Amino acid sequence: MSKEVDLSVQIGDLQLKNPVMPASGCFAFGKEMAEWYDLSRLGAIMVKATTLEPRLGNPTPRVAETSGGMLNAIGLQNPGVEKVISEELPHLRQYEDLKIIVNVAGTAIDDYVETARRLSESGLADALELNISCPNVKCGGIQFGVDPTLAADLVRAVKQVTSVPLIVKLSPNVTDIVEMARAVEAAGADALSMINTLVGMHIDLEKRKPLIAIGTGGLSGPAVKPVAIRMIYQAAQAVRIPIIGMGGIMSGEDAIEYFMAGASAVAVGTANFVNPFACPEILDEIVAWCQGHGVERVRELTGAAWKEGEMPGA
Amino acid sequence: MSKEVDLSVQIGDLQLKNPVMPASGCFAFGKEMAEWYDLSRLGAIMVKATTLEPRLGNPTPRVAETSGGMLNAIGLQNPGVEKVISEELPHLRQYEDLKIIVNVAGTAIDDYVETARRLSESGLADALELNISCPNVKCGGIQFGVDPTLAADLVRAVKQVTSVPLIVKLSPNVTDIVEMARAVEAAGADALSMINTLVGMHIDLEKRKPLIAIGTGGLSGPAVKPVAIRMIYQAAQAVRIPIIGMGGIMSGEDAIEYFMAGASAVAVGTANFVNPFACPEILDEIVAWCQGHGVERVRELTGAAWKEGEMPGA
Amino acid sequence: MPDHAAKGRYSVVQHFAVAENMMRLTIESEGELPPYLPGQFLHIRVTDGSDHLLRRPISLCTASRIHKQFTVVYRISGKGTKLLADKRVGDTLDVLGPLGKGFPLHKGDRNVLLLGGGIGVPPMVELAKQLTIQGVKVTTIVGFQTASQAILIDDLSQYGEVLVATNDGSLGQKGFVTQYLTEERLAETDRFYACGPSPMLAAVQKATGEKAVGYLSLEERMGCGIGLCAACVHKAVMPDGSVGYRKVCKEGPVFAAEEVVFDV
Amino acid sequence: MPDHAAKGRYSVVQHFAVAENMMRLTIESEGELPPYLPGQFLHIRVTDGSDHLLRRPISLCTASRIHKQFTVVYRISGKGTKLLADKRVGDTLDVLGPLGKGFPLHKGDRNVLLLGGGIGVPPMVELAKQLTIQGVKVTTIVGFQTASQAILIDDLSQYGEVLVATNDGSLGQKGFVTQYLTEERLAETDRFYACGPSPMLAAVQKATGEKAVGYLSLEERMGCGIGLCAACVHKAVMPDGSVGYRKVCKEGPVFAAEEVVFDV
Ligand SMILES: Cc1cc2nc3c(=O)[nH]c(=O)nc-3n(C[C@H](O)[C@H](O)[C@H](O)COP(=O)(O)OP(=O)(O)OC[C@H]3O[C@@H](n4cnc5c(N)ncnc54)[C@H](O)[C@@H]3O)c2cc1C
Ligand SMILES: Cc1cc2nc3c(=O)[nH]c(=O)nc-3n(C[C@H](O)[C@H](O)[C@H](O)COP(=O)(O)OP(=O)(O)OC[C@H]3O[C@@H](n4cnc5c(N)ncnc54)[C@H](O)[C@@H]3O)c2cc1C
Ligand SMILES: Cc1cc2nc3c(=O)[nH]c(=O)nc-3n(C[C@H](O)[C@H](O)[C@H](O)COP(=O)(O)O)c2cc1C
Ligand SMILES: Cc1cc2nc3c(=O)[nH]c(=O)nc-3n(C[C@H](O)[C@H](O)[C@H](O)COP(=O)(O)O)c2cc1C
Ligand code: FES
Ligand code: FES
Repeated sequence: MSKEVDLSVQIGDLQLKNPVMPASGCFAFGKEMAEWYDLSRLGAIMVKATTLEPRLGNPTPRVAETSGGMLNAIGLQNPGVEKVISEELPHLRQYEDLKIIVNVAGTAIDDYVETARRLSESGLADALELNISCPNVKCGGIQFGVDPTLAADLVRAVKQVTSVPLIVKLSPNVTDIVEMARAVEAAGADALSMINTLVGMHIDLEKRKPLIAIGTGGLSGPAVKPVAIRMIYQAAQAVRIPIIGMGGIMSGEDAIEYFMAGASAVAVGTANFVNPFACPEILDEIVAWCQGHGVERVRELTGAAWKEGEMPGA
Repeated sequence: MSKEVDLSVQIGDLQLKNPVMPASGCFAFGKEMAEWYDLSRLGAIMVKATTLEPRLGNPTPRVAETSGGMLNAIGLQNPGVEKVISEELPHLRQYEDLKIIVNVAGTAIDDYVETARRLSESGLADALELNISCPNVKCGGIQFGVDPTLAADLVRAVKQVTSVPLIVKLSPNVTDIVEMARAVEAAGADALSMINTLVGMHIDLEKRKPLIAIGTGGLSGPAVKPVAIRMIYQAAQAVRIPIIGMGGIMSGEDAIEYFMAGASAVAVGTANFVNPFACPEILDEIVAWCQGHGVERVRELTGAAWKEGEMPGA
Repeated sequence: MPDHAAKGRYSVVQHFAVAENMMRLTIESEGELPPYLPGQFLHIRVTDGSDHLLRRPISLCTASRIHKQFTVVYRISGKGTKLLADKRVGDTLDVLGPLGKGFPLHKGDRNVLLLGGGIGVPPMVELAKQLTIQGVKVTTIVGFQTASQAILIDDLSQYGEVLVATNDGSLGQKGFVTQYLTEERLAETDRFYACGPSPMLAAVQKATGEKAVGYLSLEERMGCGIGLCAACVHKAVMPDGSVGYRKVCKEGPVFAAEEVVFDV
Repeated sequence: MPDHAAKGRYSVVQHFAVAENMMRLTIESEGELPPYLPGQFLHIRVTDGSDHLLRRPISLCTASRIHKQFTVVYRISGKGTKLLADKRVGDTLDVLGPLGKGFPLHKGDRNVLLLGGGIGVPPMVELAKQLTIQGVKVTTIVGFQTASQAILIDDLSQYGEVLVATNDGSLGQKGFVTQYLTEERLAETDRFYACGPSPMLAAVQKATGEKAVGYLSLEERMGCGIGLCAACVHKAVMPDGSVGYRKVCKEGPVFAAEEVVFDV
C-alpha cells in the first residue's frame, strides 16, 4: 500500500487538516453541497461574501460562458451578517475539523469593520477573508483592491476589531501584485488569498449589448490559471505570510502547480459548478500525485518551482 | 445573391480595404504565410516586433499550452531595423492595397525613436505600431506600458520623428486601461491597438520549474478574449481615436464582438497557429454575418454594444 | 448521497431530429435510474474538456425506469447544444440530476391543464403520463412559432386532448396559448402546469389570476444548477412575504404561479 | 497553395497500441495525398474546440500514395496525445502538412546508416523504404529505454539489418545507439540520418565528427509549425556562418549534422 501523505497545512494560526477548500461564492454557505458529500472531507470552507446589510444582488443574466472559463456578476447577494451568523453558519459546526472562513465584503471602512467585528465575536468564523476585490458591484470594495494605501488602511482597521486570522483576498486587476501583497502584509494581514476574478465582458451579438446584465463580470475558470500562477509565484516570494491559491483549479495536478508556485493551500471555485465532487476528488488526486512522486508532506511542495535561493520574504 | 458588404475602415489616416489583419509576432514578416494564400486578401499586416539592433530572443522552450490559450516568450527575436527594411519589408509591397504596419520595440526612448525614424523614412511602413507592452523581455518596453507618464513621453518623442500614423499597443497588465488610453491619445497617438498578452506562467510539475525558459510568458488566445473585450469597451468610450482590437479572435463572430465593443478593425494572432487560413476565413465569416444581419457597412458595427448615449470621447 | 443528488455517465441510445433544429435524445444508465419527477431537469456536460465548462439544463421529457432511460428534447440554439447534437449512439454523456423541484402532483385533482410553449413543451410529456396514471384528465395546450417547430404533439395526444396554437397560424389556431384560457375552461380546471418563455408565463399568470391555481416552470441562465452560485435567480415572493431573488435551479424551476414576480 | 502547404481532414482508418503507451495511427485522405518526404511531420489538432489550441507535431512514419494514407507512431505523453489516443476509426482529424524539410536523399549513396532513438524511430521507416527503392543499402540502429518500448523493428527489418540497443539491456545490446558507431562502420557509411532525443543527437554528432556526414532531425516545442512564431528555434550555424536560432518547423526539423549547435 502507498504511504500516507501528511496533508496538514498551516495558514497563519489556522491549522488545516488538508489544503483543499471551496472558494467563496462557489459553495454558498455549504448547505446545498452537504447533500452531495460529507463536508468534513474539506480542510476548510470559504463561504459566500457577507455584508453588513442584506443584499439583493444584481439583475440577471448573472453568468456567461467563455472559452475555458465563465463570467459572473452575482453582486454579493447575501442575507446580511446577522442572518449569516444566526442561520447560515451554525450548521457548519457539525463537521469535524472543518474550518469556517467567512468572506467579508463592504463599501467603506465602517461597514467592513462592523461586519468583521460581529463575525469575529460570533465564534462561528475561524478566519475572515477580506474581499477587497469583488469586481461586480459599484462601490463593492474594488477601490480597496487596486490601491495599496486604501487596502492597508482597511486591513489595519479590520485587524483592530478581530481576533481571528485575517486573510486578504487580492484582485488580479492591478499593475503590480507584489506592491499590493506587501502593503497588506505590512498592515497586518495574516495570509493572502489570490486571485479573485479578472474583469471581463461578453457581448451578445443578437442583442448588441453585454450579455451580463450589469455589463462586466468576473472571469474565473481554467482560462485564468496562468495569470494566477504567475501572480502567486511573484507575490509568494515577496512576502512571508502564506497564500491560499485559486483560479481555475480543476484537478489535483492544478493544485500541485499552485503549491509549487508558492501557495500553501488551494481553493476551488468554478470547478464545483462543473463537478459537485470537485473538492474531494481534487484532494484524492493530490494524495495520489504525492504518493506517485514520493512526497510525504504536501507542505514541502510550497514554492518548489522557485529558483534556488529564492525564499519567501528574503 | 447577398448584398455586397462595405468592408473598408479607417484607422486615423490609414484607409484599409478590410478590417482584418494578422497581429504582430504571429505572422513573422509575411513570407511564410505567402506560401499559403495571397496576402492581398488582408487589409493590413502587422509584422514582427522590430528593434534597432538584431535580437537573438529568449532560450527555449518559448511556448506552452494553457486552457483556451497559450503562453509565449519569444523575446523579440528579429534581425534589427536595417535588415528588416532591406530584406523583410520590400516583398510585401507586391500585394495590392496591403498596408504594412511595423511593430516597433525598444528598451529606452532613444532606440525606439531611432527605429521608428528609420522605418518612417524607409517608405516601407504605412503605419507604426508602438509596442510598449511586450512582457517577455527585461527592459523590453513594458515599463512604458504600465506607466501613463512614461508612455506619453515615448509617444511624443516618436511622433516627432515619424510621418506615418502611430498606433500605440496597450498592455492589459494595468489597473486602469482608460488612464493609459487617454494618456497616449493626449500625447498624439493616432490609434490604439489592444490588447497585448497578459503575463502568465505554467509550471512543469516533473521539472518543478516554470515550463517557459525565462519563467513567465504572455497569455494569448480565446482565454483572454473577455478581458480584451472589456478593456476595449471601456477605452473606446473614453478616447476619440480608433482601436484595432485583438485577443483570442478565432472566428468572424469573435471579430463582430470586437467591433461591437468599439474596435474599428481587428488583428488575429494565435488563430494563425491553429489554422493558417484563419485571417481570410474570418474575413469571409464577417461578410456572411453582415449579410445575414443586414449590415451594409462593417464600420457601422463599431460601438454597437455601447449603451445609448455613450459616444466615443463624449 | 441523498435521493435527489446524482451524477452519472449515460450512453446515448437514440438521437435524432424531430423538427427544425430540434433533437430528441435518449440516454441510458448502466445502473438503476435515480429518482425523478416531471419538471425536473438534467444538467448535461457537452464536452469533457474545459472548452465549454458549464452544463446545459434540459428538462426531462420522459423516463423509463425499466429501460433505465431518460429522454429529452432540445433545440440547437448555441455552441453547446450544437456540440451535443454531434453525439452519436454509443457516445457517453456526463449528466447531473434530475435536479430541482418538479411539478407537484395533487391527490384529488380531476381535470388539469398543461401549457407548454416552444422548448417548454417537453416536460409536459412525463407530467401528462404521470397524471394519466393517477387517473387525472389531462388537456394540453401547446404553442409554437410555426408548424415546422412543432414537437411532441403525438406523444402528448396519448394522454388526452391537445390544443395547438402557432404565432403564424400554420398549425392549430393562430395566436398564443393563452387564447385557450377561456373563463369556462378555467372554471372546470383544478390546476394548471405551465412551462415556456417568460412572456408566455407572465401571460398565463395574468390570464389565470384568481381563477385557477397552478405552477410555472421558469428558465434562467445557470452556473451550477445545484444552488451554489446564485446565478439563476428569479424574482419571487419569499417565504417571509417580501419580494426577493429565488434560485431557479434549487428552489425551482417549478414555482407556485402566484409566487412568481415578473418585471413588466 | 504551393506543394508543401496543405491542410486537410483525414479519416482514422487504423489506430492501435504497438507498445507501452505507443500508438500507431493510420489516416486516410479523401483526395490525393499532398507531397511528402521522409522526416517531415504532420501537425495534428487533437480537439476541434479551443481547449487544446496547439497542434501536435508527429513525424511521418510511412505513407501510401495509392491508399491515400499516412501512418504515424506516437507516444502518449501528455494531455493532447491522450486525447488523440481516444480517436476511433471513422473519426476525422484536422491535419496540416506534411511540413518542414525532410531528409534529403543523395544520388550515388550506397551505404547509409539510420539512427533512431525512442520516438525518433518512426521517421526512419519511410526513409528506409525510399532509400531501398533507390537501391541504397540501409542499416538501421535503434535505441529504446527498455524492451517494452521497442517499436517498428519488424517494419524496419524489411529494408535491411536492424541493430538494437536498450538502456537496460532487455533487448539487443545494453547501452546507447552510439555504441554501434565503430570506426569501421562509419568508414563504410556514405551518410547517416538520425532522429531522437537531444542527448542522443549530440552524442551522434560527436561520434561521427569528421568521420561521416549526415543529418540530424531536431525536436522543439512548437507554436505554429509553419514558421510564423519563432517558438521552435534551435541553435545552429546560420547561412552567414554565425551561430543563431533557426526554426525547426520550417528550416528543419532536419539539419545537416555539422550545422547543429548543442548547448552542453
Ligand atoms: C430549467 C431549464 C430547463 C430547460 N429545458 C429545456 C428543454 O427541455 N429543451 C430545450 O431545448 N431547452 C431547454 N432549456 C434551455 C436550454 O438550457 C438552453 O437552450 C441551452 O442551455 C442553450 O445552450 P447552448 O449551448 O445552445 O447556448 P450557448 O449560448 O452556447 O450557451 C452559453 C451558456 O448560456 C446558457 N444559456 C444559453 N441560452 C440559455 C437559455 N435560453 N436558458 C438557460 N440557459 C441558457 C447555457 O446553458 C450556457 O451556460 C432549459 C433551461 C432551463 C433553465
Ligand atoms: C518535428 C517533431 C516530430 C515529432 N515526431 C514525433 C513522433 O513521430 N512520435 C512521437 O511520439 N512524438 C513525436 N514528437 C514529439 C511530440 O510532438 C510530443 O510528444 C507531443 O507534442 C506531446 O504532446 P502532448 O499533448 O502529449 O503533451 P502536452 O504536454 O499536453 O503538450 C503541450 C504542448 O507542448 C508540446 N510538447 C510537449 N512535449 C513535447 C515534445 N517532447 N516535443 C515537442 N513538443 C512538445 C505539445 O506539442 C503541445 O504544444 C515530435 C516532435 C517534433 C517537434
Ligand atoms: C459565481 C461566483 C461567485 C463568486 N463570489 C465571490 C464572493 O462572494 N467573494 C469572493 O471573494 N470571491 C467570489 N468569487 C471568486 C472566487 O472565490 C474565486 O476567487 C474565483 O472564482 C477564481 O477561482 P475559480 O477559477 O476556481 O473559480 C466568485 C466566483 C464565482 C465564479
Ligand atoms: C508567439 C507570439 C509572438 C508575439 N509577438 C509580438 C510582438 O512581437 N509584438 C507585439 O506587439 N505583440 C506580439 N504578440 C502579441 C500579439 O500580437 C497579440 O497582441 C496577442 O497575441 C493577442 O492576440 P491573440 O489572442 O489573437 O493571439 C505575440 C503573440 C504571440 C502569441
Ligand atoms: S445555477 Fe447556481 S445557484 Fe442556481
Ligand atoms: S513553430 Fe512557429 S516558427 Fe516554428
